[in-house]
Amino acid sequence: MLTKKYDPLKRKKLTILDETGSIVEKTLEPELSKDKLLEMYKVMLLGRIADIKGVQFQRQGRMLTYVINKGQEAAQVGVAAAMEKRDWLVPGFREFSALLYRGATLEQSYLYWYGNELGSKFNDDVKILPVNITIGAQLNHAVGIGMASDILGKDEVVVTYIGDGGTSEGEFHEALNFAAVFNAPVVFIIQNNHYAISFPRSKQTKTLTLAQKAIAYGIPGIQVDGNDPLAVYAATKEAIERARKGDGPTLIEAETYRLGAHTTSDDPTIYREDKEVEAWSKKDPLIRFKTYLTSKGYWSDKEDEKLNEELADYVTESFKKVEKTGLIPLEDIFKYHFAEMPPHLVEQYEEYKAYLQEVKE
Amino acid sequence: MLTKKYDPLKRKKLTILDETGSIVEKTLEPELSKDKLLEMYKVMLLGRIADIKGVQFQRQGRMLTYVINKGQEAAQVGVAAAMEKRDWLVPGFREFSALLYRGATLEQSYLYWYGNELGSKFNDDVKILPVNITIGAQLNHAVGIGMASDILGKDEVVVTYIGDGGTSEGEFHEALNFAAVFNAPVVFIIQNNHYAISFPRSKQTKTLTLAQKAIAYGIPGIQVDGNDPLAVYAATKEAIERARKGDGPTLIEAETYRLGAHTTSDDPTIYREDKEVEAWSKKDPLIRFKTYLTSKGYWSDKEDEKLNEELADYVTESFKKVEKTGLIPLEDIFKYHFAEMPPHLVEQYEEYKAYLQEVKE
Amino acid sequence: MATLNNIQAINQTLAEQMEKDPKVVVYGEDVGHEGGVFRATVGLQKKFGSKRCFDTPVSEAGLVGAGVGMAVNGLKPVAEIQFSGFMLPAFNQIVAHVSRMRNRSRGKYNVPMVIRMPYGGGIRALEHHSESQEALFGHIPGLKVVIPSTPYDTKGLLTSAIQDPDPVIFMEPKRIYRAFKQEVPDEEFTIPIGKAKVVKSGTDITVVAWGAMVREVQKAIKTLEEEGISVELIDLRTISPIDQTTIIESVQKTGRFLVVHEAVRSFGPGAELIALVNQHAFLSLEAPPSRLTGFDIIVPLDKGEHHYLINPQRIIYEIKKIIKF
Amino acid sequence: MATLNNIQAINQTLAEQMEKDPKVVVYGEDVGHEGGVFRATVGLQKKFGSKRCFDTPVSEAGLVGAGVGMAVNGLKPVAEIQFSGFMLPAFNQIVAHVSRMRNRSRGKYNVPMVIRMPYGGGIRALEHHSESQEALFGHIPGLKVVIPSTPYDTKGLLTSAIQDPDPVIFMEPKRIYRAFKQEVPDEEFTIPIGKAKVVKSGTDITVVAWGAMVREVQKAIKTLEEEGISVELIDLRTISPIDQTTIIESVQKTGRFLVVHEAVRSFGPGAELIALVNQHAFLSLEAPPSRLTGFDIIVPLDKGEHHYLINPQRIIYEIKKIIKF
Ligand SMILES: Cc1ncc(C[n+]2csc(CCOP(=O)(O)OP(=O)(O)O)c2C)c(N)n1
Ligand SMILES: Cc1ncc(C[n+]2csc(CCOP(=O)(O)OP(=O)(O)O)c2C)c(N)n1
Ligand SMILES: [Mg+2]
Ligand SMILES: [Mg+2]
Repeated sequence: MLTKKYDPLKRKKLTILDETGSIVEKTLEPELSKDKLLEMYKVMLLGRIADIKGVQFQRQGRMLTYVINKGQEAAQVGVAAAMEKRDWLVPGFREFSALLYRGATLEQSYLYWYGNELGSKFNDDVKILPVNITIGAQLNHAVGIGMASDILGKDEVVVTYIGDGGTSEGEFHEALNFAAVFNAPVVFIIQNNHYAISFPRSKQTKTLTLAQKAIAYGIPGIQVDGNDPLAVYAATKEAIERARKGDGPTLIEAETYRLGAHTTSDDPTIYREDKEVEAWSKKDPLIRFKTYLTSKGYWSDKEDEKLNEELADYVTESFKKVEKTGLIPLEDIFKYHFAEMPPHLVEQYEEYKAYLQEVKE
Repeated sequence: MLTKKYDPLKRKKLTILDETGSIVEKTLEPELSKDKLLEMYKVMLLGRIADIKGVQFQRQGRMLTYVINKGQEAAQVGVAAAMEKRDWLVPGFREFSALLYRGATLEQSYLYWYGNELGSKFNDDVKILPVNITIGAQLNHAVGIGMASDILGKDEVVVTYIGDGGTSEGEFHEALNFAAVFNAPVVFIIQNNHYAISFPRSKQTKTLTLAQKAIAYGIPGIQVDGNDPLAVYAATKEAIERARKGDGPTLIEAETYRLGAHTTSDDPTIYREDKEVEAWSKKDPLIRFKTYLTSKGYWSDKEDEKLNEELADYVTESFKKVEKTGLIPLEDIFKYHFAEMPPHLVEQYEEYKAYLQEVKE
Repeated sequence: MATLNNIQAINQTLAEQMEKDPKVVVYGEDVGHEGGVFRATVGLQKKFGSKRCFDTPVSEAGLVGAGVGMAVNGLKPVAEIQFSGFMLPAFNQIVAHVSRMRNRSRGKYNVPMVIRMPYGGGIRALEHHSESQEALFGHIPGLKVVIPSTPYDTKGLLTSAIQDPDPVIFMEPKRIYRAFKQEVPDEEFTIPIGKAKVVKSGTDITVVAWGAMVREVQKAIKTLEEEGISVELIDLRTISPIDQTTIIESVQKTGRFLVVHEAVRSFGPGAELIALVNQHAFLSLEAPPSRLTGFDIIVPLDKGEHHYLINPQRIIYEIKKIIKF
Repeated sequence: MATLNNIQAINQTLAEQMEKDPKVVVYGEDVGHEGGVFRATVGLQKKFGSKRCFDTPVSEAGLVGAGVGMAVNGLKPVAEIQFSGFMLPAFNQIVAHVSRMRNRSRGKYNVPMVIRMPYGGGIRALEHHSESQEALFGHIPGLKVVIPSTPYDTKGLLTSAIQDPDPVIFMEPKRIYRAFKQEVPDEEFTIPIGKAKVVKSGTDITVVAWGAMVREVQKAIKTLEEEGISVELIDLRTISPIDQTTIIESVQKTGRFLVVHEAVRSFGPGAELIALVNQHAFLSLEAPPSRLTGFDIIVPLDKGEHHYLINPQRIIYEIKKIIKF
């Protein structure tokens, strides 16, 4: 068991594919088909390009506050790739690529940050919860979904995300304890990107690792190199299998780094050195994954160039479609609060329509 | 360091005075004067008698819901005895004897359960926060007091309490993390009395010990025999010294047992076996402490009998005084919300007085 | 037809709905093995097993948050908060999630959850055990808030709440959990959420109350009628959404209005009713619409609580003042 | 005298009070090193050191709860909640402790704490970043709730809040953080908590507003005055306790009343004002006291938010309706 071998209290961290793109734990290299590996890479690249362009769109005044994911693609796609179709993904707010891999369309993902709730209405067969902004709360939702899976005799596993900062919220604790007590089939991923806005991981909590917090709940915990898609995949896969077998939750800390700002409103130069960013740039998950794929003979620079161009076009086109959606119809801001609109909401809606009508004349 | 030697992950638990009243860890026996030991014993006995009588008063309809402490006296007095005058005590709701030892009068303590807020107004030089009912919140108060002690350059240490059930609340987590991050001089005592109302400790959380939750905060944690006043004393003393030196918080789990019901409204026969209660009765902290004092030549059965009688009278008299306090003056329910009563409260107060006047006529 | 008190009505309703719909799960602190500190869930774990009725750790945000997830994944969670004062640690879950999942996901997910909680004063309890927080919930878009005042209503309204496709905060006036009994049909029936009930019709003044206050008003009415004052009493039943029609029609008839509630006055539920009465029945008003409420104070511990609690005498006093205006 | 916007006024006030009183500490998420996500605390850590101005983990219950303790032990904590939507995890601390410690201990301990939080819509933000929760706080005994609408008021009211012996919830209309500048005295001054301000006197209608709404009403007044309608505008400044006198005197003069607020309507702050107007100025009323408010919905994301926000045009429309009544 990886969680036994990589004991966070013994300062062990799982890396399979290191930053040079070499396999450092041969026996742990997951057996993934070429197709699967390429799918993972493509979504990571799509996430990267969409992220960079998202920031540009925002700078052009075409998008609102946008949460930046650059550098965290492996911690997202590595996880999503280990899930089965029937499993649930319960995100926080910085899991752009995980959502894409799990079936959110790029248009939907953009639409949300563009300022439209429809961006959280994923397609019928896509089991993703909406982006959650109130840090910590999503974890208990994940636990409840897992409990329901258990109670209803389904075999769905739930994967949920939180940031390093989020581990300080009370709900982190309540969710992990609940999951352990009810033996819920949940995998908790901490995306430790070293910052909570300006506040560094090292000050957020006094523990050496975040993974060791698992000990407070009597569940397995493991720290993995979050920029290594294979390590993330392997740890998640094991955790999902354990959960599916009925052996309860796991806590995975994926150590990664946010190469961009916190959001488009943030100025990271206030709180961190360029040097630090440069050092982490060398650990970029996309670079090492591409090297790996190339060394396996699955991928080439030429193919990569072509894909980059294709995806860039696709992203631009998708965002244009998003921009065409325009404003939200008035009715929509009223009608989704209840299955049926109660009289006072009908009244407010009608009154406002009457006002709009009158001022138009 | 006790917290090193008694590692909860290694299933180590600190006992100095075992249930037969023998010292099992000679080197750890605290050097306490006869006076101090007798003071501890007396407060424990007072707590016990007041507790038993409290339940009786309630049965007679003379007191309201009363929270029962029987069996937990060592986990309270052992802690309080290790504190200095300048230190703060921040209780939950089941620390009757700790409050008494720290300077709450018996009348005040009773008055609170009798249904009068004045029971929380301890004397000026008594640094105890009022009983706190909302489980978990008190821990953050303790942390703040400790932070202020540090910021203001005082050297006050804060001791705070929570139950085994309370460890599941989010605020438990936030407080321990805060304390660790700010290196606050706080000692957290978990009174693990094996139940949260009807819910057993074994189900509350999946960990073997509650002490090991310290690992999630990077602070020392230790499990002690909570019915052993010497072990409780020693662990607390060490933790307070560490805090005072600037070495931050400690988590102490005092394993004890609630011999009575949860409160006077509770029927424990629904959820536990008499056998279990009997087994724990044999570990009664009062019995073992008395044996210890006797074996040291500090105490005799005769003295004990006399003290029992004296305390019983004192308790009865104190409660009579409490009963004489009667109803709360009308003004008091209004006037403590703000330093100065705002106009709308004055208005409500005056209107109500006018009503009372009119219906009296 | 059995004669039940409020607690028994809750217990019967939960059992009935669990029997009928395997998706209903009942849970909370001490809810499973013990059957709840007020015994509302006694016997349910035995009957339906511990997957359908279970205890949780002491963790209100956890249990409400898990309820959101259970609901999203196909269950109908009926959670108990031991006392309404202890919903505060779960307030983020209630306000930011329970109420919002449907709108946030544009209808893809919904949270047909019921959160039961005993509320209100009059049981001589400790701090935080006596508050009335219905206005806090009423102010949150996406929640329904229901308060029954009799065993019959308890069954009818709780049945509706459980079957409702949206979240319902079900506040139970603990003071009358066992205060009286009433005949309650053995078979399932529902009382619509969002409809108030005219308990007694009258011509001089409209009084709106809910929960434990309904009985206090009824007692006051006895005296008032003897003195020739005719009161129309409306039991609001649903705090949100408010049944404006029933109230407005009544005020248009009587011309006078009093709301009686246990909650503190400022920014309380009474203010909303007065605002609605102004908006829709202004020209019918013969006296200022008024409120008789808790003071703007923390509910006192027992030895001061009697001042806080509203009794029939104060209701009579207040009604006479309005009539005399 | 410097010309400052609201954020600068906050920053200046905090610095001034920290300078004056070594017991004042300023803290919260990203408040220390970064100087706050809105830059309200820029420079304070540098100037006063990290014991007096510091960052906390992401932990709202923790930071408010620790504030209670710091206050009890002699400090004057000024905590920042990053956005008012994120006070929900701390709601238990605010409602059950910040507001109650004085009464609970019968005056032995008090909590002279200030909790600052940006609130309100209009900045095209993400979910939970646009709500107006003043009514939730107004309903809690033991809290004062203050909302400034100009840089001058911000300084005067924040100074009072910090010096107040009781807890103050200080809600900052983030939409106008940088919207305009105003001359603000360099030296310390206070504006009393609990007093409203007549911004402009008039005779036809009393309009009460606060925060960002004050400017919207002012814009509406320009048009209305041209059409011969004379508006008396009151900036409430303190949401709780409400300055009844100023409002009632005004309504007695004008006979008409409108409250304009961003918060959702039901059980909202407007209802309380209408109830008070009824209670004290009923016989002066020439039209139903009214409210123009947010709808009872979750504040929409950007592409729908324009419908939710109240603009001068709607205020004009509403006032004319009332005048015509
Ligand atoms: C309950 C809550 N408090 C505060 C915030 C404001 N906030 C947004 S992101 C953030 C930092 C989160 O850091 P982390 O958990 O590490 O996630 P990251 O942003 O690094 O992905 C904060 C404090 C929030 N969204 N929710
Ligand atoms: C926040 C909160 N939730 C629920 C309760 C109701 N309640 C009172 S005591 C109790 C059990 C507490 O168990 P534990 O922490 O083990 O303390 P003990 O009673 O055993 O001393 C519960 C759930 C409460 N007081 N506060
Ligand atoms: Mg982070
Ligand atoms: Mg316990």
